[in-house]
Amino acid sequence: MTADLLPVDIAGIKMKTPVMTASGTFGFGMEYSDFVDLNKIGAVVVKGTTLMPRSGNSGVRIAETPAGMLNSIGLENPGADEFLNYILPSLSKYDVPIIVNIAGNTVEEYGEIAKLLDVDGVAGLELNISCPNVKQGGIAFGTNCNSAASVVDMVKKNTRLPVIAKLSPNVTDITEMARAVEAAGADAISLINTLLGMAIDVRTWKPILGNVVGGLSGPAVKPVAVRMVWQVANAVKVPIIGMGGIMTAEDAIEFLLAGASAVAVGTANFVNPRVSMEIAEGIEKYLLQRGLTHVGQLIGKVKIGEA
Amino acid sequence: MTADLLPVDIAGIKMKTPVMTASGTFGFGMEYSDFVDLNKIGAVVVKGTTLMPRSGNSGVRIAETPAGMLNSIGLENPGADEFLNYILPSLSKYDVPIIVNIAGNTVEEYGEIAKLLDVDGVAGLELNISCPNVKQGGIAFGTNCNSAASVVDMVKKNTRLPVIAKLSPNVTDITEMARAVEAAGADAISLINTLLGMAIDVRTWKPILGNVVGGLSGPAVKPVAVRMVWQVANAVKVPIIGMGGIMTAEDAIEFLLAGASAVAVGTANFVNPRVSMEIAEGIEKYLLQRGLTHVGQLIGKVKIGEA
Amino acid sequence: MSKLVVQAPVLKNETISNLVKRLTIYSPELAGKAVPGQFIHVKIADSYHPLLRRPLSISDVDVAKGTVSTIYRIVGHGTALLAQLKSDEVLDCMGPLGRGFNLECKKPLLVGGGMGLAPLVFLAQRLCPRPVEILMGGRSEQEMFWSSIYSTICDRVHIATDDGSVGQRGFTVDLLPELLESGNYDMVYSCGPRPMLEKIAAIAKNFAIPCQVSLEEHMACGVGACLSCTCAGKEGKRKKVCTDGPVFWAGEVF
Amino acid sequence: MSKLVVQAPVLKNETISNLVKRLTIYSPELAGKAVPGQFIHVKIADSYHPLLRRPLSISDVDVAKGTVSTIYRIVGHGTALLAQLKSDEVLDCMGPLGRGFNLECKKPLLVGGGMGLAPLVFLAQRLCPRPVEILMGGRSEQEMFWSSIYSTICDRVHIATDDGSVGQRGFTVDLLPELLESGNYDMVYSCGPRPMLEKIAAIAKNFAIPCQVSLEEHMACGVGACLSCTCAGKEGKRKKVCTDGPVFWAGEVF
Ligand SMILES: Cc1cc2nc3c(=O)[nH]c(=O)nc-3n(C[C@H](O)[C@H](O)[C@H](O)COP(=O)(O)OP(=O)(O)OC[C@H]3O[C@@H](n4cnc5c(N)ncnc54)[C@H](O)[C@@H]3O)c2cc1C
Ligand SMILES: Cc1cc2nc3c(=O)[nH]c(=O)nc-3n(C[C@H](O)[C@H](O)[C@H](O)COP(=O)(O)OP(=O)(O)OC[C@H]3O[C@@H](n4cnc5c(N)ncnc54)[C@H](O)[C@@H]3O)c2cc1C
Ligand SMILES: Cc1cc2nc3c(=O)[nH]c(=O)nc-3n(C[C@H](O)[C@H](O)[C@H](O)COP(=O)(O)O)c2cc1C
Ligand SMILES: Cc1cc2nc3c(=O)[nH]c(=O)nc-3n(C[C@H](O)[C@H](O)[C@H](O)COP(=O)(O)O)c2cc1C
Ligand code: FES
Ligand code: FES
Repeated sequence: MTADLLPVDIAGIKMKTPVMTASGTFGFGMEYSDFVDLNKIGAVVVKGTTLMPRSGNSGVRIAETPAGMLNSIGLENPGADEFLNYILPSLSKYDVPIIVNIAGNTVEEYGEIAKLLDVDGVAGLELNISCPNVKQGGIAFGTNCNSAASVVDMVKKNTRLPVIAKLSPNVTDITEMARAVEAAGADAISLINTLLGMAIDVRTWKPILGNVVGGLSGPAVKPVAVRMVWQVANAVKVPIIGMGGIMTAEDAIEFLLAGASAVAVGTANFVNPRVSMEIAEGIEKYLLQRGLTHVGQLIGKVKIGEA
Repeated sequence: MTADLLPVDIAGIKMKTPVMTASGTFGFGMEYSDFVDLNKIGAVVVKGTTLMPRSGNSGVRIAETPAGMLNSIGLENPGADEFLNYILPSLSKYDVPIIVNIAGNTVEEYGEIAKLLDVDGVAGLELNISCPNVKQGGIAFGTNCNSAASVVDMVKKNTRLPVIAKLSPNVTDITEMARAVEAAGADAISLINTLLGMAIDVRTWKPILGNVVGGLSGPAVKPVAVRMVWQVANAVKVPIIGMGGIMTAEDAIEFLLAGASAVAVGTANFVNPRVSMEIAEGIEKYLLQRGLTHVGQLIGKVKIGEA
Repeated sequence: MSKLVVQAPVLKNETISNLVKRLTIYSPELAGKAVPGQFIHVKIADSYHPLLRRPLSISDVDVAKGTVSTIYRIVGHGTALLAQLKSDEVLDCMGPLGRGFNLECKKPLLVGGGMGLAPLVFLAQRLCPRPVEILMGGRSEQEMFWSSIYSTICDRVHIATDDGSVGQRGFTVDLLPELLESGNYDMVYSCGPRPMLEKIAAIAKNFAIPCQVSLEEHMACGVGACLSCTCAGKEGKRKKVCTDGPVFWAGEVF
Repeated sequence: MSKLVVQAPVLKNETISNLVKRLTIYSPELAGKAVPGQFIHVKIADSYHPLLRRPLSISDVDVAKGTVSTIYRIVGHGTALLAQLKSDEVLDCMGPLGRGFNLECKKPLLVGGGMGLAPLVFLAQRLCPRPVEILMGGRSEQEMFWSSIYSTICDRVHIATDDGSVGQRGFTVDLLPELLESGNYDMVYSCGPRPMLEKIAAIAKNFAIPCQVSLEEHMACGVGACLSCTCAGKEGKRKKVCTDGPVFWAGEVF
């Protein structure tokens, strides 16, 4: 890869490419090390981490849907201590920014875990105020401007790290949420998290997911995600990390044109474990073919109202 | 078809099958008469009709997306007078309930058109308070409880016909909207209308749709639609007409199990012009195989919390 | 005239030029009903990806053999999958759809550009034995496989290529005036990119020669039900390209 | 042991019973690495429908020929498409994935039900020349094509069918106690529906015979990254079926 086409800086996090891996879909990174050179990923956003370990939801956790999937993992994770003591050290051998996706049940909890994670080796925090799979907290924060803002505010008070607010698409007006978290001090905004969905097995009459409802991701949601990124790009100044159904370089470019400064790839990793690297290569090829010199020349360049 | 398995009565509208055709996807019915015996359709919901004729949006109006499509027709329609004077009469030869989907820019307009359409030959009114493709009005009504309620209230005052409120999925809490329109007197609720989406052509950097954004429909949205139908079924008492991505009898049964008393088929008509009849036949087959005697035995029967 | 959905066996799916193929299916019903200018709406692969049907003009019909052909260019996901169809596989086709060309003329001139030349083949066949002439335009020589197709049907084939590699250098619209000047044609049939059609219609109008144009719009239903495909009509009213067209009298739409 | 993604040519995709097929692909890399109990994660059709990969146990490996086989039942959209794969088409496979069986034993008893019998074929092969016995259960005779497969590999094949049409009437778990009583086995390997595995594990425990079980869960990534597939582990900690398993010591999970 020619060094100078793809590097981006998102709220002070320096990435070699604008292609990150989405939280919950790439483990802690090493799970994919047989397939991907982690040193060539923009950033790894690790699985949603909570103060205490969580065992997540019981029963079936995923269901395939047309061009998408539902998941209801329920934030299973080893907890912040285990992450800091055992997982983070093993990631230090890779030259890639590690962004920790954090979730809490109360505003205070977000603050506590933010403080714990304010250590070397963590490049930034992504606030999961939008997980549809946790009863208390989670999505509640993500669908109310005030609580979303207070989470961001609390986290900012407890860390020196860049703070990325991850928005839920399950809202009437995404720009309202975006403005609220920006005003509260978010250094960047990532979207979209999953759309709340449900699937029923017509043979058993039972919901396919043990948790009844789950989060929809994959190509199916891409049009909604692109629309929201475009709306938010026109509403805030902080950089946007776009995601939702990205499977190819063309998909990623759609998000960049809509206004995203970087993208994250989630479900696609399950389909093609090398996809995060291949998308970066594809973007570079696209830039070269058009004689562009940097990926920044695509950001927000969608042509509106031109014949 | 054995006569007694499929008939349903939705808010006084007697249908031979629970399978209706969704507004805007089946014209006025006769467009599909070469393929479908209209007398075997539950009900035909005609294209969104406004007081005055509308020419709709300019530029490309549809875009294909993974397992779905975006549309931004912009409520092109001949207007209420033309409908009453030329179209409705030609539909009288068919023995199928005609439900008129109406849209307005003001609460008053909804009232006026409702009054105009309160005539023989019209079986019911579906209030499109959720069209994402019209600047003023449309979705505005559909995403605010009070204005949605006032539209329903106004229409009820101006017609003796059953009134179906069609909800937009682009809201934070669909149950809040459902309760509001039920309280305002809606006789039934239909959902979902389309999810607001966008697609960009990475070759031209332009939005594919002339209208920039459009409504997402098709299999891609089914999990969101099923979830909302299930939530609304648990929130209101009025019957629900479920739609969103129904392509097969199994899909339709998923909606019935989730709590819909009838279903509507939209995008699927474009893929298989006979689908509305075939789905009804498929539901009947399913009932017979399980020794069930009426489709009502499926409604809302999803088993929650059973091991 | 009633429309059908048929599961038509594929007889041939041959490459006729770089990225352009000719698909021939067996369907006596479609072959019997089709008139020039109409199209079929095909469901490629029994999958939700792609989801929608794809409209393709009927470019050749053999009523005796019961075959229908379409000539298509591979431009995206759907046509790429269509290109993989093999003989004996079946294709789900709706058709024949749309309003075709009015054939009432004595000395027609066909004008086509790019894939707009596809439907004109069927038209030329049905216009015979009348003397049929065609003016075709294309990007360069590689496009001109069309001439080999038309030279077998038409009395005269006039060619314009932008690099002059074949026929005369220039666009069809540059050559059209002198042809209309000399040729005493009584009908112009045209199909191609909209800007070209508008120019052709304007020129034909100057020469007071009636002109029919075949339009393209993105289509979902193909039967007039969804209003995806409407265009501004002259008398104010919108026109549905799928049912009022795809063939229009120039005056109806320009 | 490192995992691969290979584009493996299909050699055979033959029907071996009603709705059950055996797919054989050519991949020396996979054949060389695979151990019994592991699985491959296949992308069926280059499409978003279906979107996710499908996990399939490796049921036969020929290192010399460089082939890997899997025996699968057609149950839904993905396996139905897989069944249409023809020789020379290529299949996108990730593998070998998961932790396989521990082979340290002298006199093993394999116990399998339904499609759980698929991975045990490869296990039986690798356990030879040790004396290998299998107790298999199935719904009825039609399931018992398995006996023809195992009779060529195993010293003894014990069969239980619920209608007694072949072997003894009953379930594997009914026949297991007397077998363990008499057979002085030193290892029980089992694969099948979870309720059956739990009963088998309990019985083996009574006889103080070590028992390994192969579990199934819905999987997205197959490599331990998504937590779709975790199950409750004994020491409180969750276990990932895709990487900690699919093979577990009974004590780890029951
Ligand atoms: C009446 C009619 C007749 C046609 N006849 C021919 C023909 O004879 N030969 C031929 O090569 N092409 C013809 N076309 C164009 C052809 O339909 C498109 O090239 C084709 O649909 C592209 O599909 P795709 O999936 O490969 O491309 P994609 O770009 O992936 O398609 C995405 C979506 O856009 C639509 N679309 C893309 N391009 C067009 C277009 N030019 N017109 C309408 N919809 C489009 C597709 O139908 C699909 O819904 C005709 C179009 C119309 C409307
Ligand atoms: C480790 C492992 C090994 C397996 N080995 C075999 C084998 O050797 N032979 C065989 O016939 N089957 C095997 N299965 C089951 C096989 O993966 C499913 O039958 C298959 O995925 C069904 O896909 P489908 O699209 O046909 O069914 P659908 O029901 O349409 O699949 C829908 C979704 O559910 C998932 N799913 C459905 N059934 C199962 C299941 N039983 N286990 C896990 N996921 C499921 C699918 O992967 C898909 O994501 C194995 C499963 C696992 C986890
Ligand atoms: C299995 C799975 C687990 C996920 N876990 C998390 C999580 O822990 N925290 C979070 O913020 N988002 C989580 N997500 C959402 C993704 O990070 C991403 O926002 C979403 O999937 C849309 O992107 P995609 O369509 O590319 O997958 C998860 C998604 C999936 C599919
Ligand atoms: C082309 C098109 C036009 C539509 N027009 C209308 C409309 O006029 N009024 C309305 O209430 N809904 C309209 N809809 C929404 C559908 O009625 C339906 O709610 C939606 O498409 C979801 O169902 P489906 O996935 O089965 O298509 C339209 C949908 C499509 C695809
Ligand atoms: S394509 Fe639906 S109206 Fe023309
Ligand atoms: S399938 Fe992803 S963790 Fe096991």
